[in-house]
Amino acid sequence: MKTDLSIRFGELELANPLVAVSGTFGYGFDYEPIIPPETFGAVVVKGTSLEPWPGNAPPRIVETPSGMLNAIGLENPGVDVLIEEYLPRLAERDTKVIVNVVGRTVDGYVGVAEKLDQRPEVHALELNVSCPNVDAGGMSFGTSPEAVAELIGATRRVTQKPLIVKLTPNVTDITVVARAAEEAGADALSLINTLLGMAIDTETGRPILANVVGGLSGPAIRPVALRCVYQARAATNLPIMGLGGVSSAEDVVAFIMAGASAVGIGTAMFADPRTPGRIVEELKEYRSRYDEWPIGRAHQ
Amino acid sequence: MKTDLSIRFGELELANPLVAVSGTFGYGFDYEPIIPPETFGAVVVKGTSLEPWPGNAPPRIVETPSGMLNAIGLENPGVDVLIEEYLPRLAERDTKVIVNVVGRTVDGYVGVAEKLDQRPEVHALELNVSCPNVDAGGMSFGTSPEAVAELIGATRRVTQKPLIVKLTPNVTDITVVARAAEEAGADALSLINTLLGMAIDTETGRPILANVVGGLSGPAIRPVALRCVYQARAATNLPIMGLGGVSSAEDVVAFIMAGASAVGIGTAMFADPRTPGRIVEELKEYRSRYDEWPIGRAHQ
Amino acid sequence: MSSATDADLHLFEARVAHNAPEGTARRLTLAVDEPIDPNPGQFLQVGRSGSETYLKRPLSISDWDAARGLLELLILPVGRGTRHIASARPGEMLTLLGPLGRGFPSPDELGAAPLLVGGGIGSAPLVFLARRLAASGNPPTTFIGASDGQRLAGEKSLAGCSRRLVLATEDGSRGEIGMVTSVIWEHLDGLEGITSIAACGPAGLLEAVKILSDRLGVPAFGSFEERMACGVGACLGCAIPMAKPGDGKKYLRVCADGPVFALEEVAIS
Amino acid sequence: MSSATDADLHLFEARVAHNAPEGTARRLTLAVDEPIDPNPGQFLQVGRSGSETYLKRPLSISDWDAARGLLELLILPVGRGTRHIASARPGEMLTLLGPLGRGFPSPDELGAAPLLVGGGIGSAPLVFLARRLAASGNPPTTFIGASDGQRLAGEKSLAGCSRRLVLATEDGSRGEIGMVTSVIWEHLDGLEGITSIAACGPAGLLEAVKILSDRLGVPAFGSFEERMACGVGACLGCAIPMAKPGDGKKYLRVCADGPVFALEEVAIS
Ligand SMILES: Cc1cc2nc3c(=O)[nH]c(=O)nc-3n(C[C@H](O)[C@H](O)[C@H](O)COP(=O)(O)OP(=O)(O)OC[C@H]3O[C@@H](n4cnc5c(N)ncnc54)[C@H](O)[C@@H]3O)c2cc1C
Ligand SMILES: Cc1cc2nc3c(=O)[nH]c(=O)nc-3n(C[C@H](O)[C@H](O)[C@H](O)COP(=O)(O)OP(=O)(O)OC[C@H]3O[C@@H](n4cnc5c(N)ncnc54)[C@H](O)[C@@H]3O)c2cc1C
Ligand SMILES: Cc1cc2nc3c(=O)[nH]c(=O)nc-3n(C[C@H](O)[C@H](O)[C@H](O)COP(=O)(O)O)c2cc1C
Ligand SMILES: Cc1cc2nc3c(=O)[nH]c(=O)nc-3n(C[C@H](O)[C@H](O)[C@H](O)COP(=O)(O)O)c2cc1C
Ligand code: FES
Ligand code: FES
Repeated sequence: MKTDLSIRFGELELANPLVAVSGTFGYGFDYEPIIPPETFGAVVVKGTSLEPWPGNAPPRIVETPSGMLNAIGLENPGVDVLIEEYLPRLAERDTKVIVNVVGRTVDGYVGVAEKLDQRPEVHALELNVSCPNVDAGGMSFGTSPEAVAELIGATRRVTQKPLIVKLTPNVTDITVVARAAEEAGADALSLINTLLGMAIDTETGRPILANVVGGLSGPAIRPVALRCVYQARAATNLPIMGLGGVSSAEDVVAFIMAGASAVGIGTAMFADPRTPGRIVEELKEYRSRYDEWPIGRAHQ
Repeated sequence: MKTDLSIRFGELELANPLVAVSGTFGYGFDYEPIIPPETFGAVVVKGTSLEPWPGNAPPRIVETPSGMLNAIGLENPGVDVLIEEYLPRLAERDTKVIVNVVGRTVDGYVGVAEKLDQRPEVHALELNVSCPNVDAGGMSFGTSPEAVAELIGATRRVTQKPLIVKLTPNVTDITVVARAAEEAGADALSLINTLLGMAIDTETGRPILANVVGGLSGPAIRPVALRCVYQARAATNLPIMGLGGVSSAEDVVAFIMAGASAVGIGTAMFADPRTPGRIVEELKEYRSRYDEWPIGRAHQ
Repeated sequence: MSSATDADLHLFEARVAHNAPEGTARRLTLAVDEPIDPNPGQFLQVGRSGSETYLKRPLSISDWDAARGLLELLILPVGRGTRHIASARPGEMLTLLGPLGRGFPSPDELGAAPLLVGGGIGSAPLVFLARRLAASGNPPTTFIGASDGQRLAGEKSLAGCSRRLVLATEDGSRGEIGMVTSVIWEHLDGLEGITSIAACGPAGLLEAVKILSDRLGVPAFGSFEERMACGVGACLGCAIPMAKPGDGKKYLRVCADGPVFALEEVAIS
Repeated sequence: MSSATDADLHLFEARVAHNAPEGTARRLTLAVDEPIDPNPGQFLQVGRSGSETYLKRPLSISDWDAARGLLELLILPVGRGTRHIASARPGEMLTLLGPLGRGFPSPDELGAAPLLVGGGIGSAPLVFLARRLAASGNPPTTFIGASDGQRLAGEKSLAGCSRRLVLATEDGSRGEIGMVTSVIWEHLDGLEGITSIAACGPAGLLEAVKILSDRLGVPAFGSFEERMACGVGACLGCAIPMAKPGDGKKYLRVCADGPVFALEEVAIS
């Protein structure tokens, strides 16, 4: 019985296709021992900026049907603390480490990339050009193909690490941005970040999130995420990390069939922390059905 | 106790804010006697074209977490059948009638509008520039501010009926299209049509929908819909019909607070046909809390 | 386009009186207080609370005892919805919308010697039909088949109200060996004089039945399935291709124009 | 940033042994087989299947009988999640993640004469704390209040393990009349010598307790609430403003850095 779940995601050889997505798994250890970091083929740590960012005022989250809104605002202690406190510990564990990089300016991203370029603990950088919860940077980059291209070019100059670009679904045509990323030299795409949404407290008449709007994640957005992966696969040759609402091994396989060669999971861990372990277990049965992972099979 | 639920939606005086949305309530009678058409302040009939359209091949629908995908492809018998068979019957009932208009070209929309202009049974037209399930027309109009403006201008020339423009959330910035609609002379906005999504059958490796992609509706998309209404309210002065995942009186009030003066319901009727009746009943309690409907209160 | 008269549509709760296995399927008996008057071939949109599924699921009315208000569902648990409904406990309430759609032609129309053909869980609606036919004085000749004996559905009830019941399993574990549609051909002699065919099962079965009906020169009717949302004709989600499209119209609605169609009306895929 | 040691975190199912009303709240007793070792002030993320809610809900461990493995939750049904969990039937299994967060300081740290102040359902975690304090030989002085008698929580258990229990209701339907924080001031004489305050309740109560603790010159700790997703510190969803932000850091996590904070640590809003 074939139970080798390994899969090639661009330059990275992952032990299995499942990836803990940025912002939902901290720095890898909060769920121990229920979800040890080596459960995953790779762990993407929280969005990291050059300086510490305080994040948004509470309330930061709201539950929604089959999902949730978040407006964390990329709270993080900055890249230096990441390097000193979190990376060494994660490097001891048997998984690939990807750092989600954020900035308010191109220089902000470049600064983080520069500091991480020499860190052997880091296997790839994920440029987050898609966070809907910060005023500058984030999504304002990700909706403009030119800005995405410029950012990739500038970051490429300071690092040899694989550059994964995480795109926002909040655009008219995701293939335009995906192609711009490919042409600018990105090594892979990560699809999707959250959908822009909001919630209102009818008692007070006010938006629930202090930030007014937030990012929608969880199973609710899975059909949108799957469509974005499918479209991006058809439009580019870049390897794709598919994510958005993944909650089962079947979802993982669906994303692979849409064109992903790594599949992220986030919000579903909150609903049930047993999910990642269960998925990896169940993926073995799926894997045994195919000679190789059926990447992009839905396009045939 | 105030139980007058009436609300002004642009030029229309609705008996209550709840509207049956296009494509989910047929021509008003399929759910009788459980949901009689007069349950609603207005009924929007299925997207109607100049000639009959056959619609897409099956499968046309897939259930998703807290929602569904549809790719009906705007099957409809054409405006002449609408006028002869369906409008007379609906006109006998105590509700406002809105016709959702579709076309593959500007002329297609204009032709329908022209034929309906003299029909007293029709209280308003809803220009559907946002259907993701047809090759030409539909969403390809709705993602371009210029195309939306042109379409409104051309339709305005042939009809005095109030023109509601139904926008797609599948754009980078909905306020750009909303403002273009306002400047071009639209009387109201309808927000939102479905989100573009897809589903894959992991047994066959194929997209489930024959059309490959479809439109996501239901509670899953409610946070996105609410955000679009809130943004459009801030960007324009047009009256807004808010819709997307509405399933409770509380949802209706949330949309009103975001800026809507009419609130549509569709998919939730499929899940439970008692929902519209229950909402109208429960709205009475909400209504009694306010001197007037708290339209746009979340912006204060 | 609307099929049934308005007053036919009910939305009601019914108590699960029994839930028993029937091979790999479950037979649910519901105690119905609502004044419904279903026809064989009609179905219900069924919901059970606490479900992870969002929409209701279409299930045929497998049997109906009007006098006692007992309604039977025969459910094959294949996915999340059917699994959840099939595990409803006695005493629990299910939410039902229906009766829905156009059922089989009346006993009069099916004539003096109707033939019923069911495959797998497709036999479910045939039980109700056979009971009506028997009550009208013309019990049917019935063939049901499945991959194996565990998947034969409705056998006991069908035996009670058929002139003759032939079983067929592909693995030979019950009845004759082979596909039910092949087995029928071996019984062709005994089928002389049949007046109509009513069938329910997978596409392959319906196709074979169509060929048989052409050969026998009798009208044939089948119950079809498609994914559904509303179940009442409003959403156009359950399209089935027409055999002869025309006038810009290519599809019928399984829920409202069917689920039973004359086999020549629709394209069997 | 991680608080508890890894091995502390458990994900387990527990059977509902009892579910009884306690005023407007419900008291659920769970039979726990898992080898957990919770501290007062810690909480659980609780899930009940068949829920329309997507995330689990944070609930304090209201009481814990380590010997018998009985855990108590005191739940005020305020929304969909708490209503669903509060209506779990005896025999049913709930899914629990925990024990979570940092609880109250140890009995040693709280000193010889601790004062407990609870408001409404906020009294829930104080029961477990009072029991531990009593077991350590220093039963607390306890004040609990609510808008009315039906909303007083944990009274009986608190009476059993407090040196003294004072009740206050705003409508005077039980105990003294007035807000519990006002009633305390009238008892100030009796509070001489107290060594610490542990409180749980709405923001207004915690603010008043902070003023009281300043006046008495004793350390004060409060259990805080915020909407939660993960409950373990991973998502940063449950931010609470720090009293003295610095170094680019403005917020703490209620789930992992709390839910119990020294009242001077955080901005009470
Ligand atoms: C008019 C009608 C009458 C029916 N009567 C019965 C009956 O008496 N007993 C019975 O066991 N089943 C019956 N079915 C089939 C039953 O509705 C489906 O098996 C069920 O909807 C699948 O739902 P699920 O959640 O279990 O599976 P899902 O997880 O939704 O899907 C599992 C599989 O079922 C298929 N499927 C999904 N929805 C439908 C659908 N509406 N119709 C057919 N296939 C579908 C999918 O392609 C998938 O392969 C009937 C269907 C129709 C349309
Ligand atoms: C550490 C901690 C311990 C708690 N202990 C208890 C306890 O022992 N007993 C008890 O009855 N309740 C307790 N709560 C509060 C309880 O978690 C909330 O009442 C519950 O999450 C609300 O969920 P719901 O689905 O019922 O309401 P919803 O429908 O989600 O919301 C109803 C109302 O509750 C508020 N709310 C939503 N989520 C939270 C949250 N996480 N915390 C506070 N308010 C919220 C909303 O603002 C809303 O006004 C605790 C909360 C925390 C953070
Ligand atoms: C609480 C929370 C925090 C997040 N933080 C980040 C982040 O720092 N950087 C980022 O690129 N995406 C972030 N995301 C988005 C997720 O990485 C992911 O794109 C999204 O949640 C969809 O996946 P899911 O549905 O599996 O959660 C966050 C999501 C959540 C729910
Ligand atoms: C089955 C189905 C058919 C639809 N047909 C139309 C249509 O003809 N014209 C249109 O503008 N929108 C159509 N829509 C979109 C709905 O009108 C509505 O915008 C969307 O479903 C979101 O609302 P809901 O979540 O309440 O269903 C359709 C939606 C569904 C589910
Ligand atoms: S299921 Fe809606 S028309 Fe058939
Ligand atoms: S709830 Fe996730 S960090 Fe506290």
